[in-house]
Amino acid sequence: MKNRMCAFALGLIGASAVAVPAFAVDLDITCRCVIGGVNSATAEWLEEQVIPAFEAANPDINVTLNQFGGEDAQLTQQLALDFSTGAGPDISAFDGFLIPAFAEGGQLKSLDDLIGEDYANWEGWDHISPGIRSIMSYDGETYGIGLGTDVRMIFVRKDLLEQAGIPADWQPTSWDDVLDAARKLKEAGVEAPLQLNAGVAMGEATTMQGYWMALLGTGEGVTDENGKFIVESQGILDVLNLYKTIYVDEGLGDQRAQLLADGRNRSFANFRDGKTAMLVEGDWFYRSVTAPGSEFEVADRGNVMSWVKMPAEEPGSAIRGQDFVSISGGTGFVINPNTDAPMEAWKLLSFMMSKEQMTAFQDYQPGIRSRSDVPIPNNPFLTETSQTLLPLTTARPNDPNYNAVSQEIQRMTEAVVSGELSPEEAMAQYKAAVTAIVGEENTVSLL
Amino acid sequence: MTTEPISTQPQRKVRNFALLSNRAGAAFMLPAGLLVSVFVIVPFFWVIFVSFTNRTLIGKTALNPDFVGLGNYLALFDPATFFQRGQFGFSLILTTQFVLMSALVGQALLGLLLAWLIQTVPPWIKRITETFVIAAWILPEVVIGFAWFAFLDRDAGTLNMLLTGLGLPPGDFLLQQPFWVIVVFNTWRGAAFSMMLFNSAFSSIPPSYFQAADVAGASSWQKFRDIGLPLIRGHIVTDLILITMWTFNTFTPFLLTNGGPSYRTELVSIYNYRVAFQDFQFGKGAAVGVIMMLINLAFALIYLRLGRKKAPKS
Amino acid sequence: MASVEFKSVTKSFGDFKAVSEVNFNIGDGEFVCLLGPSGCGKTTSLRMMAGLETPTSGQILIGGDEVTHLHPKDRNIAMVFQDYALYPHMNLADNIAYPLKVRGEAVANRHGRAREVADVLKIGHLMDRLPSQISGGQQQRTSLARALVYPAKVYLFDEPLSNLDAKLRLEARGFLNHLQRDMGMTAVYVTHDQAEAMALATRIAVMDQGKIVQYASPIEIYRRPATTFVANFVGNPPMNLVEVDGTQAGGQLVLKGEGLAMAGLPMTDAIGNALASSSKLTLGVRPEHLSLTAAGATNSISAPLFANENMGPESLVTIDRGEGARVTARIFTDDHLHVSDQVSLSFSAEHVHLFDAMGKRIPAVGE
Amino acid sequence: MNLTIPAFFGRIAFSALAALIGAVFALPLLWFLFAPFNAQAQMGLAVPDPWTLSNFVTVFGNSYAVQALWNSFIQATGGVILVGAAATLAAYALSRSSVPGKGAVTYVLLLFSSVVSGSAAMVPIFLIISAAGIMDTHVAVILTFAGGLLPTAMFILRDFIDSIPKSYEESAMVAGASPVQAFFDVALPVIRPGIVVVVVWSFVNIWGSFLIPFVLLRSSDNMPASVAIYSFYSEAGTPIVTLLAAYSLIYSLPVVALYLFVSWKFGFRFFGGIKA
Repeated sequence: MKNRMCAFALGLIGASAVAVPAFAVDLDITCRCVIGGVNSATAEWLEEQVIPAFEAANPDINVTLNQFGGEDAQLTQQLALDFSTGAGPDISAFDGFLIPAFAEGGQLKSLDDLIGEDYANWEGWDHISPGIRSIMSYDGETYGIGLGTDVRMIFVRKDLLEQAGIPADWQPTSWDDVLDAARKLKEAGVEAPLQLNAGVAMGEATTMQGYWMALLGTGEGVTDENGKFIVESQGILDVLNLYKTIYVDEGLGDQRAQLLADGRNRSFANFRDGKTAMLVEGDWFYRSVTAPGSEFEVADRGNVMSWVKMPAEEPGSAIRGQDFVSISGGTGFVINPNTDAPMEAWKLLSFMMSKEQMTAFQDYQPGIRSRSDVPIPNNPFLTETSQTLLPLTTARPNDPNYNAVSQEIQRMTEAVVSGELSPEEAMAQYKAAVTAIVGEENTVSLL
Repeated sequence: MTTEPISTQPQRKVRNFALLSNRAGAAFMLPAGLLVSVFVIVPFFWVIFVSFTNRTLIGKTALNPDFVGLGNYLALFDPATFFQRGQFGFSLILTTQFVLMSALVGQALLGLLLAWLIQTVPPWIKRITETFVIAAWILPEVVIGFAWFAFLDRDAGTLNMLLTGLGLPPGDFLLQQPFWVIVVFNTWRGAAFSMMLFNSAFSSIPPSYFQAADVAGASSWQKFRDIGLPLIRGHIVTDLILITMWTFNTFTPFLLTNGGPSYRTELVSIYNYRVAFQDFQFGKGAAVGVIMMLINLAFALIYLRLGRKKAPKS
Repeated sequence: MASVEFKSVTKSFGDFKAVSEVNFNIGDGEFVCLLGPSGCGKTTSLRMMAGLETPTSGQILIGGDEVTHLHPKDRNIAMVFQDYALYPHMNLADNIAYPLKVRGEAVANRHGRAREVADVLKIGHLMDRLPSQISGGQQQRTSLARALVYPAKVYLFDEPLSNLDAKLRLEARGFLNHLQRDMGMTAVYVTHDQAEAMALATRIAVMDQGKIVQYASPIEIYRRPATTFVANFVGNPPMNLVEVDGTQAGGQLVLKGEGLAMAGLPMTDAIGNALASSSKLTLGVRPEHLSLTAAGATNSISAPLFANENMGPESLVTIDRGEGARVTARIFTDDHLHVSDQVSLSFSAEHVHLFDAMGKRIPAVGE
Repeated sequence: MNLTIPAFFGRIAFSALAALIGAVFALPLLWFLFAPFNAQAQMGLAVPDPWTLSNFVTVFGNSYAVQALWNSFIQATGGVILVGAAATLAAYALSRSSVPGKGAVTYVLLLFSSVVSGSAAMVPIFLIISAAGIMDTHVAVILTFAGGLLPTAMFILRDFIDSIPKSYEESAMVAGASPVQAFFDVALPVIRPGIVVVVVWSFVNIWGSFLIPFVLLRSSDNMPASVAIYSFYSEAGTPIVTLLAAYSLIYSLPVVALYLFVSWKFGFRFFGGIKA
């Protein structure tokens, strides 16, 4: 919806309805992707593969890719503004956990409302599992199509483990195992052996790769089975104490990396440079961050880098009684609720998500795709991790307040990691903040 | 010469002559008036209005915000949390310290010193010093952000290289002394304005005043204290108030520290941004904005009073 | 050239009356000086003639036409400003020719005319310079040239010489005098310098507190100042004013005061009227009408010497009658006088001015 | 010149102190001298070995980044023209006409000038621009900047015009000029040094500003350099220091050049205009 024409209507306040010429439609698609920069593969796929193919098939539709170079949170700000007023791109990349908040705010319309029959009859739904479809859904309605999903684990430096005398086939089965290994590594001279994300600067990466991965191991989630937010519990305290042990009491992790604005990159660099031996991250870390040719490429990766499952606090103490945990998120694409050309936008969206285009995407960046008819490429890492971890994985609560609560989680971890507050004090602060966000009736205390 | 009274019409309201008639004056003000109305005054009232609601950017209350009266303000001033790190009171106190240290002490004193120094030094030193000081002021803030990041880098930053070279221990400034980093940064960034203002103030003093002091055998310090300073008092007041307001509202330190670590550099402007754009709580963010406006209003009133006192118009 | 007339013109700024009910007219070809201390309303009056201030009430006529509310540009007047108001971005030629430019004259014509005027004022060789590149005297002449470059009905001067040093001022004054006689222009000239007013004006309007105190020829103002204010303002040094006590004795007026020895003066009705309201009178004698005399002479005033200033051809001898009441004499001798010597100064009865308790002149016999 | 010995050393001490402060101010910028010419720069300071222009070649090869510089230029120039013209007219009216309440206006402006620039105002501004249907256009950015910068610009200019004797225009009018002629022929050229200060100040502000274009623009074709600079981030989201430094240098040059040009041509300083 490039409102070029509206420039002529300057001064005519309220002239928001733009006539769409019957003979040609302009579609804009935005993602946090820059060719040669952030998420380059997605940008290349769209620009080189999807758009030319789509325009060839639909000569009356022009598609433009807007490469957004800022941060995730900044794109969220723009989209929230745009989708509430009718500005913005026709199609945008979108993180699934924001769907509930946007849907409640009227900043997204369900595909059923927006498209109707064509949406319901799309062939792709037969190849997308309900679990994956739910990533881009809220309250029983579907708002977009997921591109894929991911899993989380502990990445390890085998060379450093070996130095510390830890066997090559090491798989921790409790937090203590992990901490013991970290202590040994520290003694062996590894500066900051363990990285469990914390702090505000890393945003959702703190919640997903840090807090959730630990919390699930205590058998709890951010919400209980009734969808109420847990604001006080032994699980929360255990997680905060784990952070305290790692970063404050024993110095097993790089405290600076949790607190500084560019901390996440520092943690990547630590892993690359052998200063960190265990790092909790998503499969993206393997597929993209440490991949050959990238900035954080790990030299001799095949021999040096491996991964283990994230253990529960104690064996069997994890959620659903599991021994190991993982959590998954997912991104996809949504349609602007105020687009002038919903049908054309849907045409493009479903084209992008067709088997043919998704398969082509695997050539740009292999990953776990949402369509079951798009095979995971012949990639041992992805095959193994998806087979091992997808059965164990969990999804975030589908709640419009999740985003705000997640930020409180980040603050709580930062308060502990910086040594400013004790776990009890930090949890008390968290309780007050979450209660203010969701209302007391939507919270629950397990203490 | 006529003897008849020339004007027998009833006395109409006579407009006094002005260089610009009221009508022309209004026409001259129209473009600026329109722009300021649309982009400054309307948002101003919008912010006040929204500060009484619980409007958010996303979620239920994005669509149907409720009127919450003074709720946002009461929450900001909740005595239970007021002084906690990351809360409004904390950032208000932090900002006060920041303004005191970086504007009143840093920028004003350094600006005064610089303005005094460059009156007397050889022109080429004056020009070079002036250029660097002004460069710090005019370079784009994004660029300045990167430059300072590189300057303060713990491992290879210019500052630590320099300190090590001088045999001093290097520091982890962004983490250990973030507050002093932004104080020094803001002093560096803004000293140019005070320097230029004081410079023009000093050059408006007739040289004969200083020559008279020279003849009387006054030292530089005495000349500065007894002649320079009293004569530029008006400029000092202006400078202090303007830089106080600007420093109070500045957002640039965000580029260096993001307000962290753990809120230790979260000035009110950054707090405002976080609440409104990261937590998406517009109602509360607007309330912060309104309080900032009130504080600015206080500054403006002080300025108005001092300005009036100095120049009683006849 | 045209006449100018003020009809009960008042100008208030808030509560302050800068000009109050002023009536006067300036004849065609007259050179009138508005003289007075700062704040007396002389500049405001001039600016009302120019149209730069609007009277609060009353009418102003130029050449018989009412112009009270006419815009300055429509009055066809010329004005020289105290600060010259030379446009810093224009060279002299453009500055001088500017009035012709706004009158739509072609470039060649107006530059030709500007050059003519500039040549008369001896700045013709500076036409390419900017105002900042010439001396103060040259700037003054440039602003004069800009006023003279077009034929105006009235020429207004707002203290045009006050920014010049003494020598240049004298020179410019002479030139203006010559010019006025040459052109026969109607001119209104504001000044606080009485010498300038005396030298230039055909008539002087002395103003005080928004009112015209006296409007007369220079010689009249010198000889018969209407009030103590005028007496004190005109003359260099100004008239000596001595507070005296007057009584009528034997058909004569007897004046008594500290150190004053005077024969009786002839009584007139006017004196009688003044005495009827108060016995406090003011005696005025100009410094040039005083001479040294022996102690105790009639028509003399005595006090210790305060200062003796030798001015070359003459001396200014000042005596101090106590409490700052001083009397100065202009004397063409070089007697050696010493501070604190008792000095007597005498005067003749015909040079005596009398003012009543309100400071108004009491007409002498035959006035 | 005859200087006593203490005075002579005093001079030297003053010069040394001034030079030292200058050097301290230059230090954080030192990085720009090296990093852009280094093929493998990190955040730290390192003398390039060898010196290379390859970073500039890469930057200039990035059409998006080059387009962004041009966009910055359009937006800054447009904004400056609008601010300069509107502020000059309005400040002149505030100084020279007798419009009622003009004294209050100036101080209300001072209040607004520093208040509404904050992030709180971004949402209503977005809504206004969106309702006007000019989202994602240069015009939107230019108008918004003009509105935001005008109060301070008017404040600075009004003070400046107040300090200029009215006799300039008065003499022009007595000589026969209409108010409009007096404004253009006489007042405007005399005010020019003040306008220059406002123009430089506005240009620097618009050129460096991130938030407004970020909120109001969407397509890469319209983004100014302040936003585009964030495209020099790696796949992992870390800054590509070499390109960033090179781009920063290119991006900074116009404001420095403008300042040097203006201070050489007109003299960039406050003419005692801002005073209490």
